[in-house]
Amino acid sequence: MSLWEYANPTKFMRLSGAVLPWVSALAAISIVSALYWGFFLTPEDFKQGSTVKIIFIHVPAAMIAINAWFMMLVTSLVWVIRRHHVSALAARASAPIGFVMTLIALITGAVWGQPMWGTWWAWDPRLTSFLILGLFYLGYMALWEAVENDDTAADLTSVLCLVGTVFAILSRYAVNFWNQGLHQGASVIRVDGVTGADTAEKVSNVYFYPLALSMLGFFLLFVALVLLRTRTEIRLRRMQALLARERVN
Amino acid sequence: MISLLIRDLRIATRAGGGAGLGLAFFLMVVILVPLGVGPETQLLARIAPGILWVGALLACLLTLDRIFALDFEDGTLDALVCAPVPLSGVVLVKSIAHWLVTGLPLTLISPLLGVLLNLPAEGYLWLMASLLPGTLSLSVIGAFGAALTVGVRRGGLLLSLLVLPLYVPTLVFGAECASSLMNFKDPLAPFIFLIVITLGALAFLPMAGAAALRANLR
Amino acid sequence: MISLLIRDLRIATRAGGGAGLGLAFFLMVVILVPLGVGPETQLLARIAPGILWVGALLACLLTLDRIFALDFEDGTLDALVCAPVPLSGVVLVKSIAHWLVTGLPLTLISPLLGVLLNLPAEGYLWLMASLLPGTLSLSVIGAFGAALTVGVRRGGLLLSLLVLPLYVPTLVFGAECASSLMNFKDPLAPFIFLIVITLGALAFLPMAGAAALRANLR
Amino acid sequence: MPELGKYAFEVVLAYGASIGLIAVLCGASVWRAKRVKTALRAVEARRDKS
Amino acid sequence: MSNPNDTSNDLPRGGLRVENLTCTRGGVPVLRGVSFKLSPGVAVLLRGPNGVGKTTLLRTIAGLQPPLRGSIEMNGAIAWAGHADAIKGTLSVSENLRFWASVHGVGRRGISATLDHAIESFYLGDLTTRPAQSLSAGQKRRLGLARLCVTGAEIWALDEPTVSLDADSVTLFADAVRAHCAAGGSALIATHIDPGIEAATLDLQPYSTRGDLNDAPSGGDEDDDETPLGDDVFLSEGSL
Amino acid sequence: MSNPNDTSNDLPRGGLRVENLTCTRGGVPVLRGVSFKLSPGVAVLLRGPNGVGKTTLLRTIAGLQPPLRGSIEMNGAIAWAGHADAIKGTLSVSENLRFWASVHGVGRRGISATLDHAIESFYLGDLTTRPAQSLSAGQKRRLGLARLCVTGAEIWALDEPTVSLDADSVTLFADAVRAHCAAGGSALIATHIDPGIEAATLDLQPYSTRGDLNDAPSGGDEDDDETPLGDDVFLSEGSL
Ligand code: HEM
Ligand SMILES: Nc1ncnc2c1ncn2[C@@H]1O[C@H](COP(=O)(O)OP(=O)(O)OP(=O)(O)O)[C@@H](O)[C@H]1O
Ligand SMILES: Nc1ncnc2c1ncn2[C@@H]1O[C@H](COP(=O)(O)OP(=O)(O)OP(=O)(O)O)[C@@H](O)[C@H]1O
Ligand SMILES: [Mg+2]
Ligand SMILES: [Mg+2]
Repeated sequence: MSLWEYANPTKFMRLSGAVLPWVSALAAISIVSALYWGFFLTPEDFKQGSTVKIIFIHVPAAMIAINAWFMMLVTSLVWVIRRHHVSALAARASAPIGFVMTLIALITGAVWGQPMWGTWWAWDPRLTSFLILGLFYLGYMALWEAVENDDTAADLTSVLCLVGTVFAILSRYAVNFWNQGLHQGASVIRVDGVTGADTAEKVSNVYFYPLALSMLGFFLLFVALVLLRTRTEIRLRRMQALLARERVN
Repeated sequence: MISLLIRDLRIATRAGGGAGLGLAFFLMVVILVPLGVGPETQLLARIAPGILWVGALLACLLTLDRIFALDFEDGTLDALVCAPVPLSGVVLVKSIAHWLVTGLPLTLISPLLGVLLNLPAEGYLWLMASLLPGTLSLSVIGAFGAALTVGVRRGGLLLSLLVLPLYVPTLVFGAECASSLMNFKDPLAPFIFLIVITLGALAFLPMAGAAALRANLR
Repeated sequence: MISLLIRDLRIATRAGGGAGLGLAFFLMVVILVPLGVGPETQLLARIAPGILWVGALLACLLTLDRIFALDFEDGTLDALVCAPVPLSGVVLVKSIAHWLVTGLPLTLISPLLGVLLNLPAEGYLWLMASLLPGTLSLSVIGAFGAALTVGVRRGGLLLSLLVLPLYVPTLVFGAECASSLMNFKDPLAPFIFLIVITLGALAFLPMAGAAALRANLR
Repeated sequence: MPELGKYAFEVVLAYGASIGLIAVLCGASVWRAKRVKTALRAVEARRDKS
Repeated sequence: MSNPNDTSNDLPRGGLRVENLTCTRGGVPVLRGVSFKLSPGVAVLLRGPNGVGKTTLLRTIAGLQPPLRGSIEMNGAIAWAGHADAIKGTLSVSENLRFWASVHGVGRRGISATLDHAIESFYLGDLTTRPAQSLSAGQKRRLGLARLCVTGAEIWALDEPTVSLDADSVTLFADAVRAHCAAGGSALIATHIDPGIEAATLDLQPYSTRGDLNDAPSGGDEDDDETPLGDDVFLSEGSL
Repeated sequence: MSNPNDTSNDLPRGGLRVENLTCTRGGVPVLRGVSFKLSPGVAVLLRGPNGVGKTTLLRTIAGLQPPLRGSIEMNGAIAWAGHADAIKGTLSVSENLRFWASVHGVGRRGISATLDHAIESFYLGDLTTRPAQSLSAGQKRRLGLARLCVTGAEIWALDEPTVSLDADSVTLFADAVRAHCAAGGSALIATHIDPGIEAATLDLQPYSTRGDLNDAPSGGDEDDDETPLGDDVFLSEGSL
């Protein structure tokens, strides 16, 4: 049995229905425990004070925000090449999640930047390219909403996703180029120091384990949400198809 | 193909066709910014290349929806799809027509508007040099966006939303190139990137645009 | 009249209706300017109120052609002229609907975008205070311009040309008001002018717009 | 509540906003899933009857 | 309001009198000295070859453009339906009708009865919740005609109403016009085909000096002693 | 290019064969299992009540949308004329025609003869220099039909071509179709009225499983063993 059979909505619904409760439960457990650990049980950093605790949300959210786009890219390609509806719907389902994660990364970053850099926002290359990623998500979702025929919308958003990926990489590069040589003192203060070499191994591990758990939790949450939302999209399409047939007969 | 180009240019230059309106908009952004920001010469000179590039980008953006929407509404696009011409060629020709009507005149007039913003003399050459290929890539990228939104009624603003992030690399390299001499940097590197982006866009985006058009005509 | 307002809001919030797109455009102008001008915090803070006002103005401008053009194309305007409702009331209601969909959300989100441009803390209050009546007058003036250009196919850019000069007083007083605290000036005087302009526009422009619509329907 | 020092506001704000956003996302997803599910049930029941 | 001349006390309610009308299109006079009268309960078919000026005449009568010369008097409200249907694609069929009903002053209570009647007349029952953009050409046109029923106007000015309609729908349309006339309304209908209504015919001749209404008196010759208006100012005899 | 299946060697030039076609509109199948054949020199009228799917069928055949199931084979180029005329208002009548001729590959030398023929066929001689936006509804439609003559396509797919045309113009249109068929072309015409052409009729039934062409064999039942496409994927039995 080939992998593609899961592109059949019925099969997908059966499998995802079985998996979903477990994934959700695991996601809930790991996120709650990771954030509890991170918020209550980690010490303050000697340089950054308690703000270092933001890392347990900021980094996983940023990671998921990027990976959600990557998943959209893959599922869009599957739709373009093999025209499996579930694939297109999964892409549609993951966009809002990616967008919210981008938003979270931006907000936590901004809140973190206020004490660290003395400003809510700086035009640092990494922040800027994230902002642009957020715009890509917005445009992608707006296009899905605006086109009424679902197959057409799937085609268009897939093309947009492919072209958009190229341009997102280009703009990441461009933005790096653009802010080069400014050497804002602020952007030098990275927390790499915390997990990196110039602090003691011991301290690093204190932050590393809850961070890893949190990343796992966010990843599971992403999977659970994608499954749930894809199931909803499939049901919606089925309902539209049934209603249409009702009208016909 | 040539006849399509000629027709597009002819329509654009007829009454209500929109040639020159991009130009006028460009002019007005450049006038509005001093009104909003205040009249200090120093400040204006600093931001001049950036504002000129943003103005050019917006002027281009505003005229994009004309590329396909009119042809879609009156059935011309349907007929062109049935005609024995490659659709990606149609997209390419139409984006070039858009550039000839919008980007090119805008580039030619930019030194004049630089004066309004107190752009120092050494900035003019690279401003124009960056706008020339830059606006072409804006037109090509924009035509792709216009093809994506052609089925959406009055999709002008959705179009802006889709196209603006795609414009970021062009804008960054273009503005960087235009302002580099003023900042004592080398304008060549961003210029080369600009050329590469333009050529890449010319090579691949018409195909993507044709695919989008086909999907939209269903 | 109320039913017209409800219908307009409903259409705007349906798929492809364009609510929120003005907002998105505003956001993007604010992002583009630093990309063009460069990332220096100091410089950006200086020009922030001006850029925010220009961005609000452009976002408003871009959505103007939706006010009447769609209704003109599908014959709704013809039918409304024949209906027993005063045409100037129609113009007024439609401009208010435009403001509710564009200007109001834009005002509410402006502090957030102020953060992006490193606007100093003391600027926020008067920025919002000036945008609130300011965007309303932009909508009303814009509706008049849209009525003038409704017969022209894809007149979006011609519309911009006509309306921009009319926007100048609003922009000048609005930006003045928003930036006055930063420049240690009194924000009250320009604010009062802004209010006067808004009230005047509300009182007289709907009538002028109705006359323009009638002429265009010939 | 742990001792958060002078950055208490920032840390709590970051956690609060993020958890709030995630809650909204999950809530909206679940709510929409429920609604669509019941709606589909109704349509399927109608089909099965006829 | 849109028809400055609609307070004429010698006309019965639903009546329309056009006298010696000259209409222009794009500055060019296309019809000269058209005169006819429309009584309540009467439908008149406007006929004539392509380009003779039917659309122009109807728009003038509906008050959408001013006449170059001549007078239009009517007693009652006029409803106009042109090639465009005044329908919003993103609203559903019933939302569209409800909007037009409330614009034409149908109150809260009367509205559902009015809508039901219109929907029934044009057999739109199955489509009420569909967004209008998903209708076929003929279905959309039926919706556009149903709009007329909710306006409550006495005089209907219709430009090629049967375009895209199949035979059954044309019958529905004819029934609606008949019901409208029976209720004391009147209708002026430009068409190229026979909609199957018992109606007088107003034949417009190309560039005619007057229309010939085959069973109504068409009075008045073109009189040139009025002040010239519009582009006629530039058409005086002799050389300049 | 737009019709992937147009290389079938058993069809004569100008022939069209549609087999077991299922078309969708807005994701909804509106026609099932339509089969018919069009030979060179033959015109077929497509009939059926409003909303049955005539427009959808023609767009599918013209290659503007993919069929859900079934095959379309043709030998020759196809020209499509829908409700919109593909005419630019700011260009003059002859500029419009010249553009379409050159897009369809009519060379420098052939072009003026082609244009003259089209202009004459639809009696546009007086209007050649007029901008198309100043034409009346019927005149514009004549121009839209004249466009067909300059494409040189063998197969015409026309959606309600006689809308807005007066009786004389309908005759012009019928003559043009007859000339096209006499020259070995074929035509498929959706219409609600009788255009006066000697033609077979393809009657589409509402939601029929197949169309009945009254004088051509219509073969093939719906076969469900193909891969489901479109929204059919979501129509499995049971509940999700
Ligand atoms: C709005 C502001 C910010 C945004 C949009 C942002 C965005 C990002 C992104 C995209 C990543 C990469 C994640 C990955 O590659 O997996 C990241 C990582 C990280 N950010 Fe931020 N960030 C912001 C502000 C900050 C601030 C103010 C700090 C601390 C002073 C910070 C500290 C970190 C750390 C420690 C990492 C992970 C380690 C690394 O990849 O180097 N961020 N952020
Ligand atoms: N802008 C213009 N300039 C000059 N002539 C014009 C202009 N617009 C329209 N005309 C002409 O005015 C005449 C009347 O047009 P009108 O649309 O009223 O005709 P109609 O009787 O409705 O025809 P149809 O049956 O084709 O709809 C036509 O001959 C048309 O060519
Ligand atoms: N987006 C959509 N969703 C659902 N149904 C649709 C959609 N668009 C069209 N339809 C339906 O598809 C059917 C076929 O429409 P089509 O335009 O092909 O009909 P037609 O035979 O051309 O009718 P007419 O004679 O009125 O032009 C109609 O019943 C229409 O209501
Ligand atoms: Mg007409
Ligand atoms: Mg049709």
